[in-house]
Amino acid sequence: MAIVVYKTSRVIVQGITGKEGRYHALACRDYGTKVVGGVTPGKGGSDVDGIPVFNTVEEAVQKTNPNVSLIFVPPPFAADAILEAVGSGIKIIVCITEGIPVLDMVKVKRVIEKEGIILIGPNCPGIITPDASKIGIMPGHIFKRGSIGIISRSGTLLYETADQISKVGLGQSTCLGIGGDPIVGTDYIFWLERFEQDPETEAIMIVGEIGGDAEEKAAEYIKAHVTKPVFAFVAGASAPKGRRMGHAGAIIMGKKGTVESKYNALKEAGVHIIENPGYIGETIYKTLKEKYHFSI
Amino acid sequence: MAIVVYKTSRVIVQGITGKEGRYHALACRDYGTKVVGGVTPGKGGSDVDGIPVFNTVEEAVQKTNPNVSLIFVPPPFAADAILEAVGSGIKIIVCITEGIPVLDMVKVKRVIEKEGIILIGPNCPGIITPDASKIGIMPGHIFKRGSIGIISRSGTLLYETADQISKVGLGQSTCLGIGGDPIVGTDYIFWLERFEQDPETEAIMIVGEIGGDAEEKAAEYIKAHVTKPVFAFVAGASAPKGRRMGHAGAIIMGKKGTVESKYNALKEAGVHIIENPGYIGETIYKTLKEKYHFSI
Amino acid sequence: MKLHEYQAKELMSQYEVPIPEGRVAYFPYDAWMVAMELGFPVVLKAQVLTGGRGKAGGVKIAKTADEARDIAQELFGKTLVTAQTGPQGVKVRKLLVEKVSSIKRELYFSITIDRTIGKPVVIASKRGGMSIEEVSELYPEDIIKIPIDPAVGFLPYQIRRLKYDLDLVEQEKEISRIVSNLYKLFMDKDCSLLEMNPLVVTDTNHLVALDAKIEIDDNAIFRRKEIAKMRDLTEYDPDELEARFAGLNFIKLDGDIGCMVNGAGLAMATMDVIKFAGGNPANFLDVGGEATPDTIAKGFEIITRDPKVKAIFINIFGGIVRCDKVANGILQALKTVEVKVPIVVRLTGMNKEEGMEMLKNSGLAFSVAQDIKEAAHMITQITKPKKEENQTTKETNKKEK
Amino acid sequence: MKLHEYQAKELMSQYEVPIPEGRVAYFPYDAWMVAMELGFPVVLKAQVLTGGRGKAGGVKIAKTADEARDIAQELFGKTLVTAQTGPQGVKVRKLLVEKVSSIKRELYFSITIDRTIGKPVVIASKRGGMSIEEVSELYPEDIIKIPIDPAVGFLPYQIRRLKYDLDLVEQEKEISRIVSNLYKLFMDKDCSLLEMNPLVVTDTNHLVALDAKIEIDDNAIFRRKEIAKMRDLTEYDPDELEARFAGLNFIKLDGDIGCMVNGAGLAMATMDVIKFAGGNPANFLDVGGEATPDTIAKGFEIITRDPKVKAIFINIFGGIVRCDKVANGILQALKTVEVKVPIVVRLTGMNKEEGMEMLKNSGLAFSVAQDIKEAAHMITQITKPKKEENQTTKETNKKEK
Repeated sequence: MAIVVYKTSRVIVQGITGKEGRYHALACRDYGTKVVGGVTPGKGGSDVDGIPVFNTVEEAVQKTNPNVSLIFVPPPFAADAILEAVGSGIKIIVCITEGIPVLDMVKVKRVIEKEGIILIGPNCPGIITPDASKIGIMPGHIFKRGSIGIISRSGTLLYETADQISKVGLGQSTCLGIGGDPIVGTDYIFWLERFEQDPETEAIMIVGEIGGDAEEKAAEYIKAHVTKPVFAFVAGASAPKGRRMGHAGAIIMGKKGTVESKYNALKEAGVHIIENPGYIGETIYKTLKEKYHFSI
Repeated sequence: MAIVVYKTSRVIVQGITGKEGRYHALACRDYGTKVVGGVTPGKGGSDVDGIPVFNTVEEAVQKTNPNVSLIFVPPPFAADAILEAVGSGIKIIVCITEGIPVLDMVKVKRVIEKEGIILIGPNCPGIITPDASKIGIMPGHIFKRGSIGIISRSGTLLYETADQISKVGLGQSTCLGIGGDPIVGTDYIFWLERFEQDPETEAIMIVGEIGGDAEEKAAEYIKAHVTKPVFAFVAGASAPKGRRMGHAGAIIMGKKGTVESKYNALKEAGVHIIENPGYIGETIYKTLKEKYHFSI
Repeated sequence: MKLHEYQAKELMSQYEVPIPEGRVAYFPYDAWMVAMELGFPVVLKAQVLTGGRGKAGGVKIAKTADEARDIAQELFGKTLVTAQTGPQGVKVRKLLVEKVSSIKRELYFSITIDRTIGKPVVIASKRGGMSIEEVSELYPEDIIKIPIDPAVGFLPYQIRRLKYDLDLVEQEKEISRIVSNLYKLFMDKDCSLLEMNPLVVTDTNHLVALDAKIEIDDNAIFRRKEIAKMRDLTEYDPDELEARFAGLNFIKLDGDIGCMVNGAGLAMATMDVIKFAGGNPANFLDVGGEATPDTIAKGFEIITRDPKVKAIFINIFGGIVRCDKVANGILQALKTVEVKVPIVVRLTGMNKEEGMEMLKNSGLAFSVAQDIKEAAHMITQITKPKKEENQTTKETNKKEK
Repeated sequence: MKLHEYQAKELMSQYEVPIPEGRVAYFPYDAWMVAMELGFPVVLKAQVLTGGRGKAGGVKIAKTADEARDIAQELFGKTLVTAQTGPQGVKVRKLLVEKVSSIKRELYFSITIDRTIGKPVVIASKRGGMSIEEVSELYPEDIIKIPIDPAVGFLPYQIRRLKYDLDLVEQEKEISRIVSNLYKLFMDKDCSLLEMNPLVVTDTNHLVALDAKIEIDDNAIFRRKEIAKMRDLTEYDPDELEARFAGLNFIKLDGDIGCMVNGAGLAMATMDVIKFAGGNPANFLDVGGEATPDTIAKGFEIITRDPKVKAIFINIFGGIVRCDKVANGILQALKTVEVKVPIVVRLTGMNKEEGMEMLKNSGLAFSVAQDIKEAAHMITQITKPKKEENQTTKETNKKEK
């Protein structure tokens, strides 16, 4: 089963005629993803290696019937691109763009809050269900279809984690990066809920980072609602403190945001902590085999 | 059971020190409603015949633990008053005020859309569960506890309808006016759903008006979801045409909005139409007794 | 509140929306002067607060200044009858004289509030010039509706959609500026309707708002002083205006039964019940929540001004106000206004009995009814004494149940 | 981007927020002049982009112009060390000289973005002057948090709440204007933090922003030209600045293992894995998605500038870019930059084998690792040859599984 994206997902790429958009639209298609169209205002009527290009998402929706949009639009125009996808009825939106102004995202968040939209990102590597559909910029070859769901805040750490998991002989059901910006479309909880319900997913890996309180909230949720084994690594144990957050930012967080705070919360929720990122694959393998008697 | 307001409802009155606010706060209390507090900025610390007055809704909420707010604030400040109630965590808001600018209500609507707020009104008579709680400006003595739920767009027509129903020996579970303004907090459907689920309500009366397409939408909903007998009267069969709506307004509605259109839709949904408002009580009585074999 | 075309265009022009060159003319000589100044041909457009004036002969083209003056002379004071005005029509008191634009294409564009979703919505179409109702009936696929989320306003992608769907790629900057500014105008001035029909593409490929219509939310005029000043009282029916001054809501109709009711819904229902009893209401009149002697007196005054009125139906549901107070108000009012036609009163609510007693014992020619169907029956008995009542009366006996 | 206090106050003043009279001084003589102009006493405040300058001796009061000059002389060039700056501290290059205000009460007020709810939030407290973290720890009940719905902005009722909760009934108009204008400023200029601590009530009962702090969203500076001009490059660490010019994200730390990684998350994890292996990273360096010879060369250049660096750890996960290209980039870079310390490379992703072969066969002193834990082990072997490795090595054998 996997979650959210499947073999049947039909994807349009906003910003498909840009360098990055073109490269990844084709890379996704090569992976097997159904890339049915692209959007670049002013380039309607042309095509990218056979993928038809439209002027507006509205038109792309009418002509190609997609259910996912993958966005590579430059930061100044990216929020508008997300809202164009929303306004055209697309419910799953993956925004790769890094560097969108925060206040633009405040507006986007306000709009999608009530529309039942799944916005992955911005500033994320995308989402992949191995051997079925890759919607993002991740290297497809490191993923292997299997039973671990991965939720990551960072892109390269998602790759690192998936790679370690693949190398110990396990695989992934669905993997995604929720995005590294202050305001992103989804939190861990959203994905935990779906992985918990997905029959294919047998264990969940969380790849967190210092800052914010998303991991603490995830821990609360796990404690109350998740029955499957959960593993977590939080990057930044060695990061220098106090270099980024302003005072007002700090107070919203209270004492949350440090690696210790996150690990404490996660431990209390029964999550298996992997402190050293060199041992993610091994630890998952060993724990699932020895503690949960998985036949791997 | 009745719906939404009960003997246990705890009400604060925003604008309690104004003439209207004061009069109706006391009238509601006289009826038996638990009026626990009032709000008038600048009058905090005083009281209205023993009802404590606060400067802000926030403070009233902390000190009196209400779950309903009844608003009598003048039009220029009424939208702010609604949003103050929302921002202070109150989930049931009854706004009596008439004459709120439409664009103010556009904003209010946008805010409450995602917060799970029940906004009754504006420009409405309020809501009453006879013999339990009256939260509004309706004359309490014409209502009688019973099994008919009434949803009305107009205030005086709600009274007329309830009065006729009481006079034939039936009574009401809960009655309310959804409000006469272009943009109001709830539609018929919201209330139909609740009346359908309420064990005390055995039949539902809709009192509509020409214009808009709220009755047409209600008809669709009734057809699909309502099993209880529904009656409807739509005022305005004799009203002169084309005096109010602009062209752009007309097109949004298509051909909806006339009494014929509304009756056709309602008839098709199995609703009992009462064309002549002089016979509301009688028709309901007769129909329930003869067609539904109610033992009245 | 509806604005005149010239007022709407003035506002739009303040928001940098291109409009044709033109001036208002109050006298035929003005039209001559303006035509001389603008050059020929010019178009003379009656400034009346109703649609359909073109079909009614309110828009004419003049090729010379003299012709402009002659047409103006003919239009001033003329009564235009359109579907919206009813048979009485509206008088032409002002003309807008404009330079004639060269038209390549006509578009439709408007912003209004969609009640159903509670948001502003842009409606546009390639098919301008004809009524939008007609377009929506004949070519529904050519109507573009774009809801605007007030949390974020009109967005660049929505402008792109208009650009492509209306075929305005060449006019991208213009349409973008026009739409953004019109949305700003809509929000700034509390509009309830803002319409350009047609918005034209000229033969030099520029956009111009050839016709313009703006309606302002009456409830918001208190905070729009610059708009309040634009109100043109000459365009109002004098009776309706007088009622409004007194806090009443009055609309003239063409029947013979005067109505005085509290609450708009009950007023409509009262008219309905009269119709079902075979009668014909002479007016809609909502006296509001409090029926004081003053408002009631003003109601009598306005109703009885119509010589067609044969009887008056007073229907008061005493919600807040007690019935004895209302009865007293009626009696007080009748001391100041002479009413020569019969009055049927239906009073209900708090202290109903006392109120009815007071009216009965007043020595005046009241008929007092128990409920609205009885009242309707009584009043149609008066206005149509010879005619059999329709089916509604058959059921009257059942009312005791 | 952090603004200086004087820049923040300048912006606030444009938005009609009252600030104390004052001027910036660049030289001791300026301080003397400004003090003469303003009258006494004056306060001299070091303009440095860090908090806690007061405790570090960066704020002084002068009672005469001469004293102002003397204090200025002492402050200019002084290094302030605060909790935020780390041991290296920051140099004082500018002073803000202000007239001393008479203070009746000190309040706290800020606007920032609450990531969790994705909205701006106002934070205020009666307890100004102390750090808000301290207030939130000691007096959590005295902190007012008001989220702002961007769909409607800051609302009158929220201003009323501040008025009553901060006891500003007398200053109602002032606080209302200040808060509305600050919210506007926050949105207009893409702020991420806007703080007044303290906002004071003077002894004549007026409000004044005694201290002001503004941070601007770096991602939005492209559309705020007036803000972009305020950037003060003298306040940046030269290495970090140079890295930024080259598109790298570099932060200096105090260990001895240089790191070069692609991706911020992986860069952090690389530092973590080094720590767990008993080593100490000398820096954080994210070379971004594409590791070109130029960016790699610049990375080597900046890393090796630090004499403490004993070895370099290159950790590249070839997501988009192929490993043979990265290996080639490293080899090209080493032709332009001389690197004298050992390099441990871990390359993975597309064409990993080819890339590793290229490095091994280059004749240069590379150690090539299969994965990050092996790489971390290798590099700590180099930097701490004598010391026993910690527990992580015990598990190394299991990696073959």
